[in-house]
Amino acid sequence: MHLVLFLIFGGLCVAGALNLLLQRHPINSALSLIVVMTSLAVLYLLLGAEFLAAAQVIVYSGAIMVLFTFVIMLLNAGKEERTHGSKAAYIVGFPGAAALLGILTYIFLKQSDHLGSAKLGGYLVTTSDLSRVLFRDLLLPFEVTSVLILVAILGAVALARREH
Amino acid sequence: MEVSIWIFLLLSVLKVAVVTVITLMAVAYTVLLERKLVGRIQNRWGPSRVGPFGMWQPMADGLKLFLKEDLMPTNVYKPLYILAPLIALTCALISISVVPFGKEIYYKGVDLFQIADLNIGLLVILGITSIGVYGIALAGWSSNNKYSLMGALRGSAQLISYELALGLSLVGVVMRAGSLRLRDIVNIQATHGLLSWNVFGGLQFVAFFIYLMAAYAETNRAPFDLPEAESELTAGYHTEYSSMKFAMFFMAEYANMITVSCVATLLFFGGWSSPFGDLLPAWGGPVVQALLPVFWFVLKVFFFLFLYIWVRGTLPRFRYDQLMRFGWKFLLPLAIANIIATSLWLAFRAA
Amino acid sequence: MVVPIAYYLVLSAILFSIGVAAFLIKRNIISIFMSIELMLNAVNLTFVAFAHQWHQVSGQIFVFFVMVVAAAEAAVGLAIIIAIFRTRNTLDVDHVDLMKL
Amino acid sequence: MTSSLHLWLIPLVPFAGFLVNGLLGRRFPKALVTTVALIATLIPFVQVANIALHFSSLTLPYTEQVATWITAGNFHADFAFALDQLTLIMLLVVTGVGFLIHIYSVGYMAEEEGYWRFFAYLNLFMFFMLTLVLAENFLLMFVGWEGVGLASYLLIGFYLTKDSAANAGKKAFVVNRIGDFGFLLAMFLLIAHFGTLSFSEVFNQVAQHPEWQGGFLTAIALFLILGATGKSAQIPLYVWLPDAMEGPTPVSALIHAATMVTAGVYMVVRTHVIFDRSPFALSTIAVIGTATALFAATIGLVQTDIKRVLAYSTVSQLGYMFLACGVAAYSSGIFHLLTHAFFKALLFLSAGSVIHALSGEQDMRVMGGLRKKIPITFWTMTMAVFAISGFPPFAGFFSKDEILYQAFISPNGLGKILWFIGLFTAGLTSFYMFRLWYLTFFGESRAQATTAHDDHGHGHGHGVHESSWVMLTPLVILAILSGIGGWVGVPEAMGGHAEIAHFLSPVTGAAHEAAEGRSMELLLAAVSVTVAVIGWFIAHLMYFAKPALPAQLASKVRGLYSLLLNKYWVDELYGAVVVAPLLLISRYVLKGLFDTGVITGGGMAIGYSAQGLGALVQRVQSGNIRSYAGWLALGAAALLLLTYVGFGTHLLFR
Repeated sequence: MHLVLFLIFGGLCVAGALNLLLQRHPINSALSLIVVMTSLAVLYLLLGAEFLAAAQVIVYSGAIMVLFTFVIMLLNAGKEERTHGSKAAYIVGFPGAAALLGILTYIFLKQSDHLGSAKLGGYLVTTSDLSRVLFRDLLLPFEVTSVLILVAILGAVALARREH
Repeated sequence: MEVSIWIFLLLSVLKVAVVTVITLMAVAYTVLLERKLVGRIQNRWGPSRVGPFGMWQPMADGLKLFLKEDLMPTNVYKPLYILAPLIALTCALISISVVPFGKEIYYKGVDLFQIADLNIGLLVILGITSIGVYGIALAGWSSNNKYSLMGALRGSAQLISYELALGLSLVGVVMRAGSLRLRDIVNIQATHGLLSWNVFGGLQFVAFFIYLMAAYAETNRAPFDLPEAESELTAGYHTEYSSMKFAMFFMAEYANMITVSCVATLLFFGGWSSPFGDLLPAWGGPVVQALLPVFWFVLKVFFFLFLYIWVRGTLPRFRYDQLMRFGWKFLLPLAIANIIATSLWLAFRAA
Repeated sequence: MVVPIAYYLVLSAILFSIGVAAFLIKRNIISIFMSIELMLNAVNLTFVAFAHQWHQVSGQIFVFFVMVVAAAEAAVGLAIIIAIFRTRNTLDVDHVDLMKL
Repeated sequence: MTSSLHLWLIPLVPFAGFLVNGLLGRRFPKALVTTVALIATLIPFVQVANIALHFSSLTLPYTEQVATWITAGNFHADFAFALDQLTLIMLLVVTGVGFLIHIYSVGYMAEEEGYWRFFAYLNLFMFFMLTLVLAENFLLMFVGWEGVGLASYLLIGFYLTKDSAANAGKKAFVVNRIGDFGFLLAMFLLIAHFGTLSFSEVFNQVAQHPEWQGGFLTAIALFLILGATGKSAQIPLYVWLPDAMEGPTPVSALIHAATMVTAGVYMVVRTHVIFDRSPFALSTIAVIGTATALFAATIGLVQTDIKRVLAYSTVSQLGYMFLACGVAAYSSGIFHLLTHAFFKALLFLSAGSVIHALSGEQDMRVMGGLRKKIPITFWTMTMAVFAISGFPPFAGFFSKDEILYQAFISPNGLGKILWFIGLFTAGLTSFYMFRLWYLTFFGESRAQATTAHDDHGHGHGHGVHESSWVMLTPLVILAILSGIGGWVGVPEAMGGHAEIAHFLSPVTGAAHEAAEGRSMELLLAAVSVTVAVIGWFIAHLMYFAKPALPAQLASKVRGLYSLLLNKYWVDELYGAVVVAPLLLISRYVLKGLFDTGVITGGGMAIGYSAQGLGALVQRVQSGNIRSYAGWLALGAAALLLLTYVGFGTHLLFR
């Protein structure tokens, strides 16, 4: 059951990511990204992080991706045109990405026997103990992030405002 | 009581089917109810021709919309044009799954009156409403029409800003219930009837009103229905839609209304608990006892729908900047104040 | 049935490398920005997987903070992209390679 | 009286004279400069004379510690002066002859413009020579050694305006420095082996270790010889002495006849303990001495400049002294040094008064017939010529004969050969001395009326006149000394009792008596006198009887004559062998190859490579975001690999 769900939503994730890669129009890649994020939310549920799944849906697909979609719609830049791109990106980049993938998968698979496994209800983090840690041990970082958000808002407003 | 997977699946499918049919029926008849009520408010009879007192009017509307020619304007961004209404309708319908209709009655280990019992039920509802924005945004953008784009942008902006107020207004209720699981929230309110409801006993009266206003804005209804206001932006984001896709948007809107009223009843009006608490004698068999809470729940939801239509008939429409200012400068601070008040009250009571 | 954590990690590795590849291939700034978001999500998945592996909440807390930062970054990033578009009215990365306008 | 003899006063007074004259001389009138210089030389002479009178009552060896100079670890050297028989004789010579030459130069240098400068340098020279002689350790001796070299450089180059004088001064200084280099190495070896430089300690250690033969002692001896040849102008390093004649004549008299050049001989005699232990070194000295004597004598035959002839005769006489030291007859070496100081100084001074008389003319071919015009100079010069040629009553005969005798009887195998060459050179010496004598004073005057092409332009061209009495009195005194000087060391064989040999025996060890006894000595003396007479007769024949003969002879042996005239082209040889390659190397190899090639080349290379590298790196900075992304990805992969390889191995996923 767990494996089936994992395979479905894992596949959905990878499909969405590839779609992001292959689509020419940014709106399509944005929507495929939303699919990736919601399937990730489900994966979080499988791993027992339910509040996080909800947060992922609300914050990522519900807010950030809306921002992206808005910007794409407003700027309406249309399809990507074929520009020369940079040789270095391909020569250096792809081997790098491939190496990255290769190394990580090699490590994870080699160590997989040490890694243990994930059962459906194996480790459930309720919102209460999540919030207990967040608001008692890590209160200061929490407040700092709120300041960060404030700064980000001001920055965004200042940047995006039309010069009058 | 370990339930085998197959039974669980079968029963779940059965439940989903039942709930969906009922919801769609409810949507249809809410449309009728609205047209009849608005008619009466405007001193005219509503639809009365089709069947006794216009009872078959929804069927007629559905049939009409279904058979209408599905116009597709030319350089419309086809894939999204088709996807948008689907997103809107699915989001509206999914949130019903989390709503508990009645008491926890297990039949072969499966809870009868709730499709999915999640201990973050409330968050799921919030998440799904935030996903709903895409339906409107994409509809407006893909129909390649300046008015629809403007309507979509305004609609989604309104949705996002009021989502904040909606979320914060619920915090008070959650604090009182101590859990996000909808059933716990209702059980907290069901102790002694009317008095323990959040609206009255839980002192969430202000929160209730903030929730109500935010909900109206979420569903683009009543005073906040600027995006699809006929007078300025023709039909807002779904101007280019016709027949079936238009019907989907229409149904999505009413489904959202129903969901919102269900949530309102659950959180503020004690869900399926009777106003008289357990004063009434428990007459009738187990079936009657099982169905009585459902009856109460439906009664309250009907009351909210009535309220919706009533407000739509009476209040004038907000201008866009008034709407935004009201949302951000009035509702949001009020919601935060409410949270602080409830937390102080709870702390005081706990001490 | 039981799913070894390694599968989750491999999945996140795949997502991450797709993110990097997208970062390299895509020419539209917004798409590149989205590939960054994808990479961040991949990392979040590893965090949650290890949190599950070691039965510790801190992994999830960290994901929470990553989300916050990602949100802030997205906001500011998009504002910058709008500013770029307004001044150079192109979103093609290869055309945006000079500090001077 | 063992009270302090204030030995330190002897060198210090001339130094004071130098300071006074040197610093204030410019503003002093000539008279004041003269008085200061003369007093500065008279006082040490009087003090030495006083010491000489009380010498018998002194406890020897008498050393006086003035101050410590260097204390480094267990090595220390200090300002210490020592006095023994050898030092006394040297002091007498230096101060005595020095004083006489000071008086002479008052007259000779009267018209020169650098008057005060000349006397300041002379006093400076006296200071350094006295320090050298009085020194109790090698280091202080080395100070004197260098100082004397410096003074000779200053005095040779006294006529600043003349290029030849300046070059001669430089040449003298450089060649001396080469010799000093050898002396320095010897000192290093001494420090290495004995750990100290003071004479008494070194000689005690050598005495205590009879088993030390040859080896490092020979090495030290050889280096000392190198130093001595540099200073006393022997075979390899004699080239500077003939050129040193550029300096004024009193300088040549004092430095290049009496005192400085003898420093080498004094050093060898002083350190004879080391030389006794290495027969090889002794034979080298003997060979070098004889070779130089013969070599210089042959060149002297054909020289036309009067001072050049005397210079070569000095070189050859020094060769004799070295021959004496070579055959371990140190006392006879010192005896010859003493007599040579008298008659060679006299020869130079009289040559000076001849030049003075001819207002600066030095070329003998232009002189002649001066016998009547400058009689006193003539008679003093005659006394000196007879002394140097070795005619019996005069000093030269006894000292030179003593050397030849010692050479003849010396156990060293080469003794007989050295004696024969010495004898032959004695003949040559008398020949070229009498040649000079005849050319200068006899025959008619060959001076063209006004071609006073003198080379140091102080001639006042109003006819030939006898020098003033200021110059003549030293000549007369020296003439007397040359006459009676020899009687100090008359050997037993001839009735005397060799006072000087016995006097020096504590320092130089007993002079070994020959087995053949007195008859052999008398026979050898007779042989040497006959050789001298033969020399005189040939010179008389060629330059008095038939003046045309020399020209014919010269034309017959054209090759030999030009060879001798050009001094065997030794200067040119040195130029080609040493100087030219050095210049070549420094100009082309060092400057050309190394300097421009390596240094500037290297600098430029670094500059260009930095630029090249910069250009390379700059290409990465293309401004294209995607290329940055590419590099980013590669970097991330590399980092990941690194961490895994670095730490991953022991990473445990529990």
